Amino acid sequence: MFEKVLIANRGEIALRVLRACRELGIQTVAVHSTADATAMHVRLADESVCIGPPPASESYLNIPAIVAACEITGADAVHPGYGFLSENARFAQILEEHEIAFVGPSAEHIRIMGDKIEAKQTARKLGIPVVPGSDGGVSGHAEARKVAREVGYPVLIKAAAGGGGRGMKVALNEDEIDTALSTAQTEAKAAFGDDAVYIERYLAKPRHIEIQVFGDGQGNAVYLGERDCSLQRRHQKVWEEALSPALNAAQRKQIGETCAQAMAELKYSGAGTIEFLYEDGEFFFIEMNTRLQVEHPVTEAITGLDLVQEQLRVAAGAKLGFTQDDITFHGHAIECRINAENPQTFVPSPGRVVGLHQPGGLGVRVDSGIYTGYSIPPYYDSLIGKLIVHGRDRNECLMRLRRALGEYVIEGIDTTIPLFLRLLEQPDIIDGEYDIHWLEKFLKNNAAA
Amino acid sequence: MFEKVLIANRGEIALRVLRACRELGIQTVAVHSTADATAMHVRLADESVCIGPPPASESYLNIPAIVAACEITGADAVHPGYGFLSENARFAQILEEHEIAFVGPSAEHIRIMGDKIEAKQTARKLGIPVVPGSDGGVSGHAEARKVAREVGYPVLIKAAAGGGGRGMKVALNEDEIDTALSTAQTEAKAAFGDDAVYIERYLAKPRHIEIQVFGDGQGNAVYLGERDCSLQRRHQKVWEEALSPALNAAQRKQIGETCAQAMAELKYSGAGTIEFLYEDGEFFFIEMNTRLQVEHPVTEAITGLDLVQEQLRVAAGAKLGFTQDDITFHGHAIECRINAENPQTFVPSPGRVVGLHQPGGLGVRVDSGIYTGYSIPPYYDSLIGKLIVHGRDRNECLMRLRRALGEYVIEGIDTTIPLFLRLLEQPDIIDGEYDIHWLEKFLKNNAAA
Amino acid sequence: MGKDSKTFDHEQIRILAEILADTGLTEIEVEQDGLKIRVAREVTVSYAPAPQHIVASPAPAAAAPAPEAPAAAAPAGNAAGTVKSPMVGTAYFSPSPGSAPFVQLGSQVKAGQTIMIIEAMKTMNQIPAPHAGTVKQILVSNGEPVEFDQPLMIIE
Amino acid sequence: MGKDSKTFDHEQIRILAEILADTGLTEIEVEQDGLKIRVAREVTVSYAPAPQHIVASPAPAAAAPAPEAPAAAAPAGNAAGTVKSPMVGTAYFSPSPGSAPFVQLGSQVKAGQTIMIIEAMKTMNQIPAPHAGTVKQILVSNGEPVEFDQPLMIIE
Repeated sequence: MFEKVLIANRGEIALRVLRACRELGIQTVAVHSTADATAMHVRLADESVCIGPPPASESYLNIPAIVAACEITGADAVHPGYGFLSENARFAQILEEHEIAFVGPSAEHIRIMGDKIEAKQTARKLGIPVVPGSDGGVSGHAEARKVAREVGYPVLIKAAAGGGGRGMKVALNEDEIDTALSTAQTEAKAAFGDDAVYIERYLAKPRHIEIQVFGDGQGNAVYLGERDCSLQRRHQKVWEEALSPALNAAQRKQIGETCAQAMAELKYSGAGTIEFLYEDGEFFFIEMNTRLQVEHPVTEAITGLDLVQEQLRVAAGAKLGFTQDDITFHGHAIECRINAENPQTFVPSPGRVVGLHQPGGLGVRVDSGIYTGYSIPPYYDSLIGKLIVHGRDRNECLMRLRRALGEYVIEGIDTTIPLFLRLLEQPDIIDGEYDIHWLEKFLKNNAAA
Repeated sequence: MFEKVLIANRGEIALRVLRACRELGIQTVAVHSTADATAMHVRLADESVCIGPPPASESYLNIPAIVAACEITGADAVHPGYGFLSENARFAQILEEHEIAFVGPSAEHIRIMGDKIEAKQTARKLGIPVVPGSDGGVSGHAEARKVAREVGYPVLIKAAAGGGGRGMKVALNEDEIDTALSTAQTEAKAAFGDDAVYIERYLAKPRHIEIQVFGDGQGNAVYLGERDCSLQRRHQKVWEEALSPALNAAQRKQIGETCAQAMAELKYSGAGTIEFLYEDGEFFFIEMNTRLQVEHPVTEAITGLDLVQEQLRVAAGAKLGFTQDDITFHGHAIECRINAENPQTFVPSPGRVVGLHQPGGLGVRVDSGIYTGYSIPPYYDSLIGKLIVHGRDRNECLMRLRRALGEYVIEGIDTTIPLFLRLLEQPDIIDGEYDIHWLEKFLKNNAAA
Repeated sequence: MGKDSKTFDHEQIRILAEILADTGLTEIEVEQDGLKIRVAREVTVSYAPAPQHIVASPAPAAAAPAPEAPAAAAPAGNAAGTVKSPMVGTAYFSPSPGSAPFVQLGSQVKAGQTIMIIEAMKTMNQIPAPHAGTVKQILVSNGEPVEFDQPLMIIE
Repeated sequence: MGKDSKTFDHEQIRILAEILADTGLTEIEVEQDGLKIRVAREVTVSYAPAPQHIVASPAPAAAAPAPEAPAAAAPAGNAAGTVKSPMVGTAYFSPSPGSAPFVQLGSQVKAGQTIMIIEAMKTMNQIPAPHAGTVKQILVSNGEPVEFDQPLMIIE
């Protein structure tokens, strides 16, 4: 096992990784920008190194600084968390060259899955169901029309290098295809410096369901059930649950085994998530995230596994310590992302936390790096904590979630806690009847309230 | 199910009960002394009623005030927590007469188990192994000598009405029996107003192992595994774990089935704990607690059950929702009792909590009613919180416990947190090799440190 | 001020700090004969988890608003002539429905005279006036549930 | 102030600070005979979870004490002539082991002149003097790991 792990991230996920290391007896190095000198994980780490000024490009994305921090501390592995350098193939490559372990898959797997077109081709090759669409990039208007006709309207035009909803356009019929193509190309160029786009079937009311997979890079891989992350605002997940209220056991087993088999064949190493749109019983591959997800705790709650510990074990060369038969799903779990944002307008609300009381008791987990007196810096995303609640069934989980949210006190800043309390009053949420558009519609309809 | 439950307790257990009620959609009434007006559970309850001044005898033990509080709020059930009126047969009786449900067993079962001698006779009748000893009270010196010879030295002389170590004397041989008897009788008289004592085998290095049982009063009963509570100071439990490091599966099954069968035969209703001393593979009944225990969360952690919810369901007339076959034990759990006490001298440390940060993350549960700015009143016991940690095995649990204790910050008062960090460094604790005398010896040997 | 440290009364500051803690104040400023002392404390009390998200029940028995009552009625509660409830129960102004009340606003009462009844566990408990005087204020309604220590009446 | 500022009784301030700590106050202000002293403390900072129970590693690379360094070296760090590290790495005083150092205490330097090397990722990065002046203080040791923004030297 590793002696000392450098945590190349910040916020709640840095603390999450630190906890796993500590529980495995591994020393920790926290790297941080000048804005994060007082962060919880920095205070708790065995060592810390300031790597740059507040802008992430000069600190958390600064590869030379992070490698230098490994050198001066003697860290033998880096855990990248999520975001930042977690899916940067070059970073994984450089660490390898410096003989520092990267807690994640191989640079090659990161690269393949980081390219939307190659990812889709690979998925199809591995037997993972993909959404019907162009096999590769589409550039001309004539080609776009031809592909769209084959795929069937409505279609979606997406930037090949994209993410976060930028460079995405829907064409409901052939009249709209020319404008949609041009707009998508222009946006893609502006946002990613690359106007390559592709076309696929547009799904009207899909759910976002993702399969957690785990491999050891030695040909063993398992699936750890799915997460339903359909409740999104501007393509940002807000609420995640496991298992999905929409799937039955047979569907779960089928898509899960397909994904696990694919990962075994790929010799994938570590944690990964294969994201799907799900509509009318069919799964359509969106992308694969080659890292830990924000919402991994709901999977931990229903499986009893510690995914970060498993990541560290596998990265250190161990084989998977369990087989598919060892995995059973217990009860139901929901995660709410607590953001420092106005719950109505979603305007970020950085500032000092003057009062804090986090919920406790049976079935309640809080992952958060904030503390009384902590100032949330304005430079990074607004996620300040995650409330994860587990119950024996979905109903108990919902009741417990309401109870826990009612105990949560964060003073001095706005948070999204009131939004979740409102969601818990909605029959659709209680019944698990929602798709990826539900939340946007709800917010639009209730904007005045 | 009940509409409104009155919580006749204070502190963390009142909050525990409130959480269970809320998760079942039951309204709550908090009753409190004037010293507890700002307690967390009072703030969170749907209604609250001040029932008396700080002394427990005039508030939390004040039966007329609590019944009157039920009357003015219309509560249809009372949860007594632990301590206070939880094992008061008269209270259960009075509630019954007022047609208010008591969340606990029948008054008759409370009464039987509240009398040490009758409890032991009942246990023996039900097939539960008891420590060899006098069948009833012993009064004369001649009788004491005769009984002690039959039982075999060393023997323990205990007050029939006793508890908490008062009225207990050991006689190692016949020379000591006369003095021991007289002293025990005098102490028993002084402490409990009753000089009745009995004699039993004295065990040199036993463990305290207790079986959690649960019945529905309709002839169904299960056992929920054991808890090892051997780490005690002055007969007060300090650290509890489930399952016990000392038992194997066969022993667990045997004693568990014996207890469950006894409870089914007794038609026992609700949660109960049968406490044993365990030495060299043998169990010896000590007493039965006819209520929820402080340490119930470790059982919840390994079984996935919510014991307070189950208490409420059964008290409302439901049958047990599970059979013995539905119960499986997952992983290992440890509870540390966080007391407001100096960790070296154990002098109580009431006062204001000026800073508070409770640990979080995977496998960590905190049950505590304190908050930043809360003043711990000097009138009640010093338990201010419980840290419960769960892991896939005992080693993971110990590592996680150390991690969580290291994150715990309580400022303004002394707590026993440093004691637990010291315990985690002891090879005997790491190996699970301790008996009921271990902690006292450790504290004596390390007093100077 | 000079260098004489005795001119600085440290004991006074500590006493003020104690008062601050006892009373829950956040600031005390005292000025006398050219000496001015100010002590302050940051309000940690406001960090307490107010049940902001919990919808209180519609108080069928009027007990729900009670937690706030002591605060709201604080001036009355602290007044010299306040009579507080010695028990939990339901307050009644007259011995039986329809009969005349024991006392009314403005009544002259003698010490020991029954001023109210509190019913608890089907028992009628007579509440005596702790001192003689005039009924200045009645702080509860007939038939209202009362808590321990809740101000009932002011007799001055 | 009226009085000679040298009569300023620092001991009084220390005593007030002690009272502040003992009592948990956040502010004390005393005014007497034209002298006014105010001491204050931010309380919320102390609520931060100090890693009190975590045994820090023995700092093999000297990086562990770093979090405190900025605070301890604050006066130096804030001084006008402070040169701070633009990167993470290992500081070296001379171009190669055994050769003469770029600068020494008391050296006169020109703006742009190399004063140190920081090695990061096997690359030697020359650190130029940001301004001309005299080397008044060297705040790191040869071969010491340095963080971003860590004060290296004072040139005035």
